[in-house]
Amino acid sequence: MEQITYKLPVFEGPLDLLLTLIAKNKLNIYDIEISLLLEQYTEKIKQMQEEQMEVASEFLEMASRLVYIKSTSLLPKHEEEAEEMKKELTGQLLEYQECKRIAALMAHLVSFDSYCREPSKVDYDMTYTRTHNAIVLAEAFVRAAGRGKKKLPPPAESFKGIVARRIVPVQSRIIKVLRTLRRNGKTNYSQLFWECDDKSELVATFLAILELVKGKRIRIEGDGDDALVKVVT
Amino acid sequence: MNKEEICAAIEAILFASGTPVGTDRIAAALELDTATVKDCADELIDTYMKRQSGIRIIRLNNNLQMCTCKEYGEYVRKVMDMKKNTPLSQAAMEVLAVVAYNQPVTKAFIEQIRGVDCSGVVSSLCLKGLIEEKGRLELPGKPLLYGTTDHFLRCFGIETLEGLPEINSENKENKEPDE
Amino acid sequence: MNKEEICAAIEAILFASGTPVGTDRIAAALELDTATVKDCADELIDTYMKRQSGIRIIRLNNNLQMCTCKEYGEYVRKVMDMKKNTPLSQAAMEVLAVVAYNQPVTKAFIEQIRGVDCSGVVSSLCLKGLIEEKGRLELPGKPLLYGTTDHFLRCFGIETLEGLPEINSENKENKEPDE
Repeated sequence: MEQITYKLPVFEGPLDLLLTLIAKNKLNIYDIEISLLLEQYTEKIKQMQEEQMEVASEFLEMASRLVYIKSTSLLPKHEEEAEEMKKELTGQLLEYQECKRIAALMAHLVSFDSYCREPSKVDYDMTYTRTHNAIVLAEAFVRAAGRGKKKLPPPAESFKGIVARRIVPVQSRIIKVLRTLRRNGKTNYSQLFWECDDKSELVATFLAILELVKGKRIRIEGDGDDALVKVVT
Repeated sequence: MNKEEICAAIEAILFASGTPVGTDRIAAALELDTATVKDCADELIDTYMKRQSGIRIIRLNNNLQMCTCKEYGEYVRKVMDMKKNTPLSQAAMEVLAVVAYNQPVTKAFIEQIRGVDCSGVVSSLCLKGLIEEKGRLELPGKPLLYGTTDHFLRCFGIETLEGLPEINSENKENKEPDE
Repeated sequence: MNKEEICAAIEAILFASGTPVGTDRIAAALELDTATVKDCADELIDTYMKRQSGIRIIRLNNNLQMCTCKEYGEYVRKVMDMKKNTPLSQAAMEVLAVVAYNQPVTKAFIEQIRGVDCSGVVSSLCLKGLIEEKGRLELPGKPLLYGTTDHFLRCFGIETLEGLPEINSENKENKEPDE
């Protein structure tokens, strides 16, 4: 390990390496000579590979970026585009340079020699002690409901179908069916389902009808839309 | 190392460890003999007594320990309780509101309304005594049901759940969360 | 409660809580106004400085915390059998710098500036308690946001983020990594 670091300084990343090369060659960071930089950069990468160092993919990415800038600048009518890319790279380099500068300054400040202590053990009483005006609850409810569902207001029932899967007792539908039949002893089969609000109610009504048929309390005559439900007398 | 520095070092050590520390261990760390450490510790104990500090150093056999003076125990407790009793976060308030207006409700119900996970908030509200378990729902998985407590009513200054403010559409339009 | 007692109470509170405590919280516990607590705290901080104690009281944002003086760190470590904290690597320092000056930031932002992956560094800084998660960004993928902690301020010996070295404003204009 030591041998490697002796021969090659470790770079924090491609930007770090580029800054080093720029400094070494006294290049103008605001107008980088891409060809020269690219040459030295690839040289360095090659060297790193020869040293059996793991070259992070970011380094290779930067190499291809430099190649791209260089080739674009060689194309006629693309000088502007190449300039843009160079500017972008300059911006990034300046930014990283500043980051390095600040990091170095911060390194002078840092110390891990000051210690604090663990909090004393106390048996906490977790009961909430603050008081609020109840209106905040109404506001919070509106906020909460507004987030989950776009539509306001959200009556509690509107969620029941989604979450709680309202369960409709078959018993209640049996009573309902019998009540409907009480009037004139017969009714249209499909009419029994008209008043159902949701799936649970439909299913419960259907089960109720089956129950009643099984118990020989009602009889179904006909089929399709004309099917009639009659009370067995 | 002069006497003052030794005293300061002992202070730092006792403060950081919190638990009783043997004078011999301190002596070893400072590379001094135990007698010197004991002398300095005596002086330190004295200083703390004299300047009416809220902290004092006590001797337990051959150990030293730093602790708070009893007189201030009440304040210490108050502050530490408070740390656990920060005002309800917006998320907590929302969960509480959903529970209050729809109780008894399952966690799934609350999550459905708010659109985010709320396990942490629910258990913290339980700990705070604002909501509690109210049986289970007769559904696969038998999810727990939650409702508000009497303590909740007290905290919000209402007598019964009927006292909850009505949710009207006006409220909804000009919602001012932090009013 | 006279000034001395207030100071003593603050001492006791800071000692017992260990973690940073807000002056407002102390004020509430002592049933005093925040200004009085701040005054007394200032005095207390001074007293600790003057008498060359091994402990000191520091300000972190609007919090107060009691901790040991750097000078005695070695002895504290020896007694408590702690390993010396390894110094921060250059990579760690750079990541910290980016987080400190731009918080809250995403990992992608840090990587943009440094040009290299930083997952390992970020999680190790989190473990060290120097940075922490600060919610998520409302963007596809909901990336985590990071910011510095009070512990960070303490380790860098500053009261607020304003205490950090000044950034070169010329460069500042150029930096729009998320453009």
